[in-house]
Amino acid sequence: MPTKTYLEAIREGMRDEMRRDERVMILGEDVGAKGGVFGATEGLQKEFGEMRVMDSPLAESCIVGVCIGAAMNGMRPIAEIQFQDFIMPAVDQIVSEAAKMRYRSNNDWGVPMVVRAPFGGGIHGALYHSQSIEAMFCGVPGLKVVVPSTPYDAKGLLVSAMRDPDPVLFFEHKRAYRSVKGEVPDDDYSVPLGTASVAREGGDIAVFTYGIMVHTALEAAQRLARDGFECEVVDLRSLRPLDREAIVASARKCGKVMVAQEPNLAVSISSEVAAIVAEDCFEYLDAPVMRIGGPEIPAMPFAPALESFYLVTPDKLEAALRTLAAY
Amino acid sequence: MPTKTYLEAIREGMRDEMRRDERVMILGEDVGAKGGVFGATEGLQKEFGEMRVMDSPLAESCIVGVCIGAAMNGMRPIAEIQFQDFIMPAVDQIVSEAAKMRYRSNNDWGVPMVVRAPFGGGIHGALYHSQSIEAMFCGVPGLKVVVPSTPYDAKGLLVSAMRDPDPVLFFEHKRAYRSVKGEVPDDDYSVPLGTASVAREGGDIAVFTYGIMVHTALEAAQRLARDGFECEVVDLRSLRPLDREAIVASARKCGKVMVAQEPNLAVSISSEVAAIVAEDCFEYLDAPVMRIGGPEIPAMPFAPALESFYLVTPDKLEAALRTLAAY
Amino acid sequence: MAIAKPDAVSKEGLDAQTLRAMYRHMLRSRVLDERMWVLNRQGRAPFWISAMGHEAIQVAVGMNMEPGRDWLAPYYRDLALTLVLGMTPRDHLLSVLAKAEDPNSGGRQMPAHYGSRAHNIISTGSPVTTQLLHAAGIALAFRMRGEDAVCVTAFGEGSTSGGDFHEALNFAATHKLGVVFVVENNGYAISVPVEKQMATPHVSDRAQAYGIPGVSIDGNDAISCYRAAREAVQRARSGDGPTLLEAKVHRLTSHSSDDDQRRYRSAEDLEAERKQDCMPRFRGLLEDLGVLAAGDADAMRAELVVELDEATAYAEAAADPLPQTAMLHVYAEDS
Amino acid sequence: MAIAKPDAVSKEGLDAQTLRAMYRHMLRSRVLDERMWVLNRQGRAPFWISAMGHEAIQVAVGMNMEPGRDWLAPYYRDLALTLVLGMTPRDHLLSVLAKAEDPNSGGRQMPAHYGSRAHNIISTGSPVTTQLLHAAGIALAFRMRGEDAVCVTAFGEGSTSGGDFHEALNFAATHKLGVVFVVENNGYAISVPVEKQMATPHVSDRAQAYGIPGVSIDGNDAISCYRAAREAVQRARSGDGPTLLEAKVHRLTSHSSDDDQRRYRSAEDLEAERKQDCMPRFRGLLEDLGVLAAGDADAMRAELVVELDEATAYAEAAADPLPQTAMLHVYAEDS
Ligand SMILES: Cc1ncc(C[n+]2csc(CCOP(=O)(O)OP(=O)(O)O)c2C)c(N)n1
Ligand SMILES: Cc1ncc(C[n+]2csc(CCOP(=O)(O)OP(=O)(O)O)c2C)c(N)n1
Ligand SMILES: [Mg+2]
Ligand SMILES: [Mg+2]
Repeated sequence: MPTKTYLEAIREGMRDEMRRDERVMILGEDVGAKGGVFGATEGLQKEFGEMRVMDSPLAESCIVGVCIGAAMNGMRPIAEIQFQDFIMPAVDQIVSEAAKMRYRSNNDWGVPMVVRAPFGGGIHGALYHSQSIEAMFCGVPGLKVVVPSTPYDAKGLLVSAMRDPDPVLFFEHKRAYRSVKGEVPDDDYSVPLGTASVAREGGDIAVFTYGIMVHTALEAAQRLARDGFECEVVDLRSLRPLDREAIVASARKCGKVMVAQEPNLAVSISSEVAAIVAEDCFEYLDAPVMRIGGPEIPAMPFAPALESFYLVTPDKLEAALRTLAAY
Repeated sequence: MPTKTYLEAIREGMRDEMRRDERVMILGEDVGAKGGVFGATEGLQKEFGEMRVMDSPLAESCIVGVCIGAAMNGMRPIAEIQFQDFIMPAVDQIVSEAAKMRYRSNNDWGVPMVVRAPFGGGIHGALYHSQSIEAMFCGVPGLKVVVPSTPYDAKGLLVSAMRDPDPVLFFEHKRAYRSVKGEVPDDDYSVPLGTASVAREGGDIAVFTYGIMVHTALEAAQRLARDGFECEVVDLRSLRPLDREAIVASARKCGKVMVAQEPNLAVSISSEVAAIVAEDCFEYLDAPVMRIGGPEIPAMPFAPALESFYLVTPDKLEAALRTLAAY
Repeated sequence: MAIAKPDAVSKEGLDAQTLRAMYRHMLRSRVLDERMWVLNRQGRAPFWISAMGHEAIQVAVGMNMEPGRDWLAPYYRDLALTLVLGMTPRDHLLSVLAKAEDPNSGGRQMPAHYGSRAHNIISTGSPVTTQLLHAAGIALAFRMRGEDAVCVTAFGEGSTSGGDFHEALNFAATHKLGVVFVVENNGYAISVPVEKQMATPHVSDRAQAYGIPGVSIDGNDAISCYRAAREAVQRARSGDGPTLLEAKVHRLTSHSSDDDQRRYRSAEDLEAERKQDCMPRFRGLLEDLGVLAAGDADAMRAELVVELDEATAYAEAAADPLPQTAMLHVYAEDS
Repeated sequence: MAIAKPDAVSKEGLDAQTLRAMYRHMLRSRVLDERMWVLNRQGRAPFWISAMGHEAIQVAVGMNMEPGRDWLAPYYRDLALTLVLGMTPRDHLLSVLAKAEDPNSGGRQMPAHYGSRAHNIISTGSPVTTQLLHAAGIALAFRMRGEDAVCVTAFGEGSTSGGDFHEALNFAATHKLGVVFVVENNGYAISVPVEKQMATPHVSDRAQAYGIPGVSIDGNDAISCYRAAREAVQRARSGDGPTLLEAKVHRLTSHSSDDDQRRYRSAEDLEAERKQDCMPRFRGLLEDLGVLAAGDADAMRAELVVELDEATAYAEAAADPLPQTAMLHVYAEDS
């Protein structure tokens, strides 16, 4: 199988689906001639034209609202939000409109739309180009939220998202775009939404995480393995719905649970995973659930010293895991 | 002490502070001649004039954005959002601007602003006049989120919010406005932000909740008390920050924990409370943490049968508590 | 823009049949609307929000649309518009009584939250102004498929203060999309008068920001409404882009059954507006023109009330949604 | 609105001293800007976003404001404007090198996210257009206290497509607030040309929606900029309400150090725009007028470079923020 970057896998996923299905279109800032600020849509306007790969005005509510209308009228739009930080003006269209359309119309209408946005930090993006605000959407019924950690999943989950009859938020960790490579089939395949995947098997500590932190967790797990502690690293992949079965299975199997994420912990994915474990694994736990994530500050600052203070590094995660292992 | 409704306490809190501090102003839809759709600002425009109690255009981002600017320039604005459901267009101003202003300016600037909004259902408001979307803001550093359950707290917490140097979201349960009455001093007092309160003491089950569900919990607790089960009902009051100490203390004391809320459970206040308990009370728990809340559907439908299906009633909570007690 | 003067009917090329149909549509909405208020006062319908005073522009727009081809992104006052496009009094009575059969939402939404895929009427939520962007997206899809269908969207003047208004008109104008933006300007957003909403005398002045035509008409003059609607729809269909069409109307009721406008409006104002009601005015015109003979209008009303009584009886007898059905349709079942 | 023709300087009542000061402000920003790019290319500054080409309008606006009294809600291109209002090259070098002493944000924000309470410059975040509403709120506070101070806010033409633009101008116009809305129209929003942003030839056409004056000027003509800025600020101060002032400028660099505009713009275009650079043009004018003698400008530059070298040395020697300080100032300490 050919090796591709996370970014190439995403671009290929869109390109192939646009070749297969002429209803698929892309609307976003700078997606055309520039090919997006990260290059995700590079070459697509040339191949599919200005209509199907359309530069939008600088207005996120417009991008999503127009895509909702187009989706209701037979298209399969992809709304690209330049940075997840800038999705805020579109929250009303996403939460009040897209998420509720099927329910409020009693299944008369649906919104088959994908909203793509790069998120996450560690790239000197400072407060507004580093955030991970996915938690805001993971409590919203009617939405599906997906975060791939590998090129294979990126293409496979994006294909599923583009074919899904309901709105899917597809968040791409921007630090993974060029740094994460992996095998990606050239041909058509898909990865189902809604399922977690075990990135590493182990019986001592279950580590639940998502996005690029899966790789941080794998590295930390390797270090612990040298001392005989086997971590099971679970890549949540789908943040809404969460794969409750997979979470409970790994937590019960290991008896110790670590939840790791990049953003601050309060009312986040980590909270829900910990809550699920507290509800369903009581009799199997050998230690308190542990969580590790960003500090309770607005976002990742610019100065390198402050940025690395924010980030959960393999070292920090390793230390936390050793504390838990020693419990 | 005179008895007042939840609504009267809120109105009085604003009125008294506006008499004390001429920097306090109110901007919102229909807050003037109409006195707000629930009457919270009734009579205030007559007393303080059209400038200090100003009818805004129909634009929530404008309401909050203008209040942010006014707050930075020496005012103490109260932004009234007509229904919490309609705060969505203002999410960018609240999360990207108000919440981050102090941090991003390294303490050079601050936004002393209160955003008031009625929330919650059970009043036949259907999908968009019944929601409880506070969770969306409770993970946002830089914000404070408050929900009073009694008239005394409503006035006391609102006074603290109006005097706070940082943005405070003040959410009022609309079903409590006229149905909840209690003693409220006529004179100046305040209730500090950031602290929970024990609404009922007990040693068997700790029930964590907020808003009008505090009263639901008190009723259910009474019923269990007849059979000798004593519930400790903790009114969270402050949803950001959560009063971790109080939560841990009651959970450890009781060994059994129920988290009850009106909205759906995924990635919510209930998740964070459960996570805190799972982190800090491991050795004290005698049963799995239990959560009860709305179903995972977009919001409360209009038809009475569907609305009551959604709501956590005293009966439903009582049943859940008995299950937990029997564990 | 300038307030259009109602021309002689002849010039409109409006035949008697069309005029009769127009009046009948307006009356059908009005009698249904009156029934809704009765049900509300009787405590049988917990909520109603009225189209009274808005009928002329709504019917004019609806009659110039092609059912089955054109689309509508409505708002909660568009009762008459949905009826012209094929929805029925029964449909809306099922909604106001929150019955399972309600085609708008199965009793899930508040009344007057219109929607019907069968009639190309997209589902309406409560947040105002969001549907303007949907209309632009619907028209974009037409454009991409090379269809010359039109999407109409309607909203109040207060809703033009929201950001989505700007983003939608800007996008539709930039791409010359086939959208007709219909403002039903009744001068109030609940209690907030238009002077506190904007600085310009006409909502249609906002069109200049987008380089599109802005037209203001007397919404109590059915003929002007018809002409302006026809032009705007034709412009959209022929690829010349969107129009901002403003009808100055009166809200002949309080904002909704939860509001009492006497708290913020003078009795004189309300009385004066009542006098300009589009219904008697149009009826008078048609009787002068001989399009309606003496008694025709009353006969029409009587006949419509029969339909209405049947529909009311049907709706009241219809089943409520079952509690467990609240769990359905969060996502497509097949997904 | 019409493109204003630059009048004879005399008519402007601009004395030599003012003209010199104006040129010096522009040059001070330009040499600092050049330095930022050098630091970026040397890998010492990870990011820069430039004001090159925007200096004339920024300096014209800044010189017509009253420091200590008027307020500014800027955007990331307003380097020259912040300098006129009293911020220094050192301040911004501390920011571009993310030092603890950076008065804008203590090294927390990206460079060019301006802010200084000492200079009434509110803190700038990255989301565009939000500050327009803050400007309206700032002016509302002036109004409530009966102060005749002015709030200026600046932004790009792309940012006028966002909802907050509409909501801010609508609110400021409805209440005749003392705001000057300055659009620095460089024709591009990163790679998106203005034709894909809006349908009207001038951004200032958007003013008509709000019943306020919309003015477009040649942003490469410092004199026109000065006159238009003075009028707009006076209008705001005298209680006649906001102005939408559009300066047609050129973005003489890529959008930022992360962008390469050659990917989406022709070499010819870029070359043509370089030729219209406001700096040499203004210098030529002042030399023709005898305001600058031969060599004056070069001497001025040399002197500014000295200041700049000192500032650079200072900034490079300054301390980085300590990791733990990341926890500070989420909330006011006293609360
Ligand atoms: C975003 C949003 N904010 C507030 C409301 C509450 N609300 C419902 S109708 C209304 C007034 C609408 O006025 P207008 O647009 O003029 O329409 P009209 O009712 O007069 O026809 C308001 C404020 C809402 N539905 N949506
Ligand atoms: C809400 C939001 N969306 C997207 C961005 C990313 N972005 C930063 S600058 C920019 C283009 C701005 O263009 P314009 O307003 O014309 O200003 P210019 O840079 O040309 O001076 C974009 C899209 C942002 N900062 N904020
Ligand atoms: Mg109105
Ligand atoms: Mg630009």
